[in-house]
Amino acid sequence: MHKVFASTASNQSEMPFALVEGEPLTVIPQDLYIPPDALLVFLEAFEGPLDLLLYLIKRQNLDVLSIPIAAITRQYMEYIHLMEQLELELAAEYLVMASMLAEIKSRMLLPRPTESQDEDDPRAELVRRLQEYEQFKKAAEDLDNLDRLEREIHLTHIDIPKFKVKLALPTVELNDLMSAFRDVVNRAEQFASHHVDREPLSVRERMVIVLDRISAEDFTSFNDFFNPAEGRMGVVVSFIAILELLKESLIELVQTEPYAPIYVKAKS
Amino acid sequence: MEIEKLKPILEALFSASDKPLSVNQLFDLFVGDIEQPTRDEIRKAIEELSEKYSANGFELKQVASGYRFQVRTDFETWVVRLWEQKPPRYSRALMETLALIAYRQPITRGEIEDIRGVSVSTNIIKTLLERDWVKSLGHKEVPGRPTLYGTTSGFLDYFNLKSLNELPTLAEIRDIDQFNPELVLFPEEKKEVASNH
Amino acid sequence: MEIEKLKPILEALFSASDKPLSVNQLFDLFVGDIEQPTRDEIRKAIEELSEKYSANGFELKQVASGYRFQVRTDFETWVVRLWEQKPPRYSRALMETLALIAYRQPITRGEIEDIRGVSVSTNIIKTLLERDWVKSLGHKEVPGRPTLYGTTSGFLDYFNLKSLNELPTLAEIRDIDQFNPELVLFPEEKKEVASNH
Repeated sequence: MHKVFASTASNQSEMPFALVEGEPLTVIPQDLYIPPDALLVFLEAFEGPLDLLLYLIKRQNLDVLSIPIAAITRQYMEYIHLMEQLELELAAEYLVMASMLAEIKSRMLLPRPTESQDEDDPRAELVRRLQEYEQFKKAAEDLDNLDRLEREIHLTHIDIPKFKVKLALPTVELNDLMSAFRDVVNRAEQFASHHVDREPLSVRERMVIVLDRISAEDFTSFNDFFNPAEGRMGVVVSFIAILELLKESLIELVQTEPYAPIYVKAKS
Repeated sequence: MEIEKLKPILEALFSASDKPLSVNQLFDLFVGDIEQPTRDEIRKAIEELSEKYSANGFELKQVASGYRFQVRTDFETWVVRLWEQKPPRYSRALMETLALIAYRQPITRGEIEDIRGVSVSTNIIKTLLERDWVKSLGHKEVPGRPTLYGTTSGFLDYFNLKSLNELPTLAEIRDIDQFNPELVLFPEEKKEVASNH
Repeated sequence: MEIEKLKPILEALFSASDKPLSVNQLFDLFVGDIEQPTRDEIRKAIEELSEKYSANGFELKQVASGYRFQVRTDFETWVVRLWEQKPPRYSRALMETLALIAYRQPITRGEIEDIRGVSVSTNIIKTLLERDWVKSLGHKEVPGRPTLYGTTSGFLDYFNLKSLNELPTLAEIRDIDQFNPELVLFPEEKKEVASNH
């Protein structure tokens, strides 16, 4: 775990500024310690490199039109470094921006030919992008502040008596259902973390039957779930279904003493 | 509280609520307010509102568990026409939700969202419950106690299945795809209509 | 048809419908009736109803796809007490994407990414499509034929708007000409850079 501290570079009238241990720090005010989790949330709050740059500019009360490229680039790189240290998934976009900043910085250091002074500021493109992003960041906030359904706007729910409505319900073919399932599974498999197992449906169905029969109040005999007429397969399916339900903590098995009857009840 | 001030508040509450509201429930809603109506004031306001809506397209009606606005039966002729139009089509989101409930039951809404990667709207669940294809099987004992959903016998009947076992397995669905590449289960334009619902 | 006779029918229809109803949709509902109102009569009745409900707990409101009854926001304080569920929240990434589609439509995903400076996740686009806030308007005739997105009337209805014109105006971008090249040299900054290297 990395120890992360926040310090105010107070002489520069900056807002709290976080640094990783190991960076040259002069004073670390104890009260400004940011727990790593909080810092993670803070860093994850950025919607991308433009958002981070805007933050760095705004917190120094600077205008987008007059970005001190060197200072901003240095701070930007410190955040990138922090994100790497915290093993935040660092989007490639952040690195592209870093190289763009480095390029602008190097071009600004070069002596510029006097005659073409009124154009070609290397920062112009960056400023244009920042302005455009800022514009839509604001638009998104305005949009979010509009009254909207489910939040400020509530529709009326006026009851409709039992009219003889010939409700035309959509029809669905089994094929539609199958292809919907295939698609959702195909998609889920692209994102490796979700594994949709191909359990036999008989177990799933039996799980539902068991859940239907039990309640939290009553004890249902364990034996009742096994019907010898179903043969060995049926018994095994019931048994697996009960184990699966136990694993998912959906049911409880109760046995007062060894060899006493076992009862099944819903988790209360 | 003045009756005239209370009346529009009650109108807002009756119209917004999807359940009837009793005098006691209404009284409780104001607890803690600086201006709090008495039960008698609420009763008086309801009386005046019933009078006010006596000639409207809907009325304030008393039922067992309280009062609610309801459409007047006199207008049934026109109201039913709202639904007699061509049958709507289910969205892709609804179909996928139904498929996951069928194949992965018992399953919670959160689990469906995890697999689909998108949030599932309350309306989808509501539609499936109303269609009687899906039912609540209880609650999962995790924080929030989410509802567990499963399919109903109505679902099996609709799709002409004797049991869930008759649903083709994923491997079988994929086999069908392989052997009948020309047999497209979900033609392109159908897909688009569905997602635009 | 007499306006006084039409008004309660429209009240019943607006209160029963779960979607906004337009003048044309209403007109179509009466087709074939002996007494059939004209579009102008329907408009007149709606106008009078809007007036009638102007001081009630709910109002007849015009949004993009028609008119609907909705609870007046003045009474939100009490109405929200009816529900336990919190309204859904949408991420900044989603709102920024939606804002770009609303203000810059037709727009491709790549164009959104260029302005935001980050990639737009498939889930965001999917959620926007599923909520029926955004739709495909076709394809841009450039390599890859990317989809062009625009907003739907469902988007306007959700945000309580009659048309895109009612969206908050975009903040003005200050002209890049204001950008004074004379002032760009920051001596201390340069010094800092030099001493860092």
